[in-house]
Amino acid sequence: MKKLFLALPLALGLSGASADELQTRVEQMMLDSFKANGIAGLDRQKQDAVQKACSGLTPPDAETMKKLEAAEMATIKWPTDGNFTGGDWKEGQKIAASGRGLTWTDKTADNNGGGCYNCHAMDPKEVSEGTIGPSLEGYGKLRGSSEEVVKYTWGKLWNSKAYNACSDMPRNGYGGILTETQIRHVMAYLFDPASPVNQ
Amino acid sequence: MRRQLLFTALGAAIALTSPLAGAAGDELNFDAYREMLADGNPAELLEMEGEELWRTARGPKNATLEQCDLGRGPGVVEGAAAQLPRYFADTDKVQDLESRLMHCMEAQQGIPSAEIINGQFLKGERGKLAALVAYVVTHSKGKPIAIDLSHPRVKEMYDMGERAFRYRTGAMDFACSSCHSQDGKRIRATQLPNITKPEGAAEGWSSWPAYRVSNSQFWTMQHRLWDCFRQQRTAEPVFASDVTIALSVFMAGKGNGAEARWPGVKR
Amino acid sequence: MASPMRIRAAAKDGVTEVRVLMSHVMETGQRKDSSGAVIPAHFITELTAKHNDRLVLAAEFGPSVSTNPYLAFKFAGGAKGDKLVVSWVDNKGDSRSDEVQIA
Amino acid sequence: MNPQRRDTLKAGGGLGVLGLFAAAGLIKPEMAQAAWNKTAFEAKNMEAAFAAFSAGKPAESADVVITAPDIAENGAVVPVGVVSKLPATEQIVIMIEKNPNMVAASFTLPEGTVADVQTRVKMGQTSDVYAMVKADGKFYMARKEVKVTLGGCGG
Repeated sequence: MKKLFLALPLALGLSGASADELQTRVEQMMLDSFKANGIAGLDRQKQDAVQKACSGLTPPDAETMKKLEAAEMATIKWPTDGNFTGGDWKEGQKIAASGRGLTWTDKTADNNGGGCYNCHAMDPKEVSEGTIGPSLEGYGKLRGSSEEVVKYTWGKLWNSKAYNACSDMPRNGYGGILTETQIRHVMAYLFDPASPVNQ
Repeated sequence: MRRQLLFTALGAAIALTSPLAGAAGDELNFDAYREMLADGNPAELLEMEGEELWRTARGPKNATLEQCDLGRGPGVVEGAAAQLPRYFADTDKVQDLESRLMHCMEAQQGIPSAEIINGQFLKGERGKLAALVAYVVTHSKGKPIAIDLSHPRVKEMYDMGERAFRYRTGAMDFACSSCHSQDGKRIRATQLPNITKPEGAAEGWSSWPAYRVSNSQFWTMQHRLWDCFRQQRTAEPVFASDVTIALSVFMAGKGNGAEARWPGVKR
Repeated sequence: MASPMRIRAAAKDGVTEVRVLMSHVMETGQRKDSSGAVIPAHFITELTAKHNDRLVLAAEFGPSVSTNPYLAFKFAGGAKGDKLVVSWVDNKGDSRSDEVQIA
Repeated sequence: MNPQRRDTLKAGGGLGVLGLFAAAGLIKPEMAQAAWNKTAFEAKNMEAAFAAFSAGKPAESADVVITAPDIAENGAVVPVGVVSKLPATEQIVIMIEKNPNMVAASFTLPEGTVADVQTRVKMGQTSDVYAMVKADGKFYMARKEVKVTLGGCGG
C-alpha cells in the first residue's frame, strides 16, 4: 500500500465545534472498533487525502477536487514501452470476473481480481453484471482505440481518482490491487476486437 | 449525477453510459424466486434451536435466559427486536440485539462475553447467540421498526453511524455509501438498497438477519456488517463494537416505521 | 445426532397440506475444503411420510437437493389431531423421524 | 400398507420395500441403501436417467406443469414444484439437465396423495429443469429453463 496520509483541511460542509468534535470521535471509532487480521492491518483504517475529502455529504469544491486529481494523476505509472493493450483478453476476462483479494481471509496481497463485473457490464452475454459503474459493453468497438482513448483508459484503471477525486472506483494500480501486467490484460479485454466485450 | 458532472471533459466523453447499456440484465426480476422461498425459510430450523436455548439452563451459573431484559421487561421477547438498538441504563450503553443477548448470557448464565467477542461466526457461543437471534427476531415479524431516536445517546450513535456510513477507507477506498447510496444499483446480480433513504434503510435493516441460500448459513446483522467490511477491504471490525452499533442505529433509525420481515431469505 | 425437522401439516376441505424443513448438509461429494481435500458426499437418500400408519409419500433424494431440504405435498384425508410422521435416512446411515399432529 | 402397494412401489422405481422398512425403523438404515435407485442418481446424461426409470423417451405433456422461477438469485437453492393433471399419477421425478448428476429427486405417490410436490434443488448453471411423470404406467415430461445468476462481491 502506497497511500499518502496528507493532512488536508477538510471541507465537509460542517459548521460549529460540535460537528468537528463528532468527526474526531468518528475517526477514533473507525480505529478503535477494528483489529488487524492478517494482511488487513489497522493502517487501512486511516484515511488518505482523497478518502478523507470524499467522505462528506457533498464532494469538495471544484478547486480542491482539481488539486486532489492532479496529485493522483502524478501517481499513474504509464507503460514504459508504450504497450497499453498488448495483453491477453482471456486473462483480462478472468481478472474482470474475479472479485477476490486483499480481504483478511486472503493469505497474500497479490494475485487479486479486478472485480470489474461487480460494478460494470462488459460482455453483452453476461447477465450477472453490476450497475454501479457505467456499462463497458462494446468498449473498444464504440470508442475506437485512438491514443487518447487508450491512454485515458489505462490511467483510469491505474488511478481512477486522477479523473474524479471522488470516483467510486478503486485505484487498481496505485493501490496495489492489480499489477501492470494484469492491467494490460484488462486493457486487452476492453479493446481487443476478438474480446467478448466487443462482440 | 454527481459523478458524471465531476468527470473531466475527456472522461465524460469516453466513459459515460454507452448506447448499448441496458441491453442486457438491467432489470433482473427475482420476485418470483423470492416469493417461492418465503414459505419454509430454513432459518426456522435455527429459530427452533434458539427457542430451546432461551429456555435451557446453561453456563457456569446454570441459568436460563428467561429473565433477560431485551428492553421490554425481563423475559419479554415479543416485539423486542423491533425496538433495538436502544439505550440500556444497566449497562449505560446503546445495544443491539446481539450485544444485549451477549450481556444477558454473561450476567445471567456466566458465559464470558470475551468468548463471544473473540470467537468466530457460526461457531461456539457466538453460533448459539445467532440461534437466539433467530428466535427473538421471529417474534418481531410484522412489527414496525421503532427506534427511540429521541434518546440523546441513541441519537448520538445515529449521527456517528451516518458518518461511518460514508467513511471511505481501506485498500479499495470504499465506504458503505459506495454501494448503498443510489437507487436501483447492483453488485453483479445482487440488488442493493439505497440506505440513504428511509425505504432503502428499512429494506436493509428488515431483511437481515437472514438465511443465505448461497452458503446455507444463517447470518445475523453483526455477521452481515462484518462481511460488508471484509469486502470493503478494511481491517476486521470487532464483534459488537461501536461502529457496528452506530451503523445499526443509523440504518434502523432511518428505517423507522417500516415493517420488520425477520428472519429474511437472502442470496 | 441429526437435528429435528420442522413439520407443518394442516387439514382443509378434506386435503392435508404438509410442509417439511429438514436440517441436513446435503453435501454433494464434489466440493473441496480450503486445504483442497474432497468433502465426502453426505445426503438424505430416502424419505417417507405416514398419516397414522398409512404411507402418503415416499421420496428418494440425490445430492442435488438443496442443503436443509424443503418439501411440500398434499394428500386426501387427514383430520385435525391425526398423527403425521416424517422419516429420512441418509447415505451414511444417519436417520431422523419426527412427528406432528395435523392442525 | 398392503402387499399389492409394495409391489407397485417397487415396480415404479420408487422407494423400495427395504427403504420403507428402514424408514419405519424395522431394519437398519444401511441395508436400505440397496433400494435407493443408484443407477438413476448416478446417471450422467438424460438418456441414462430416463433409462434408469425404464421410461424410454417420455412424451412432452401439457398436463405436467413445472413451477419454478424464470431466473434464480442463486443456484444453490432453486425452488421447483411439479403438478401433474394426468389421472393415476404415481411418480414424479425432477431432473436438472446440466447438473453433473441430473436426477435430483423422485417422489412416489400412493393412492390419495395429490400429484403436487415442491422442493428446492441445486443448479450449477442455467439449465432446463425436467419433470418426468409416471401416470397409469406411462411416462410423460415437461421442461422449463431456469436462469441462474451470480451475485455479491465474489471475495
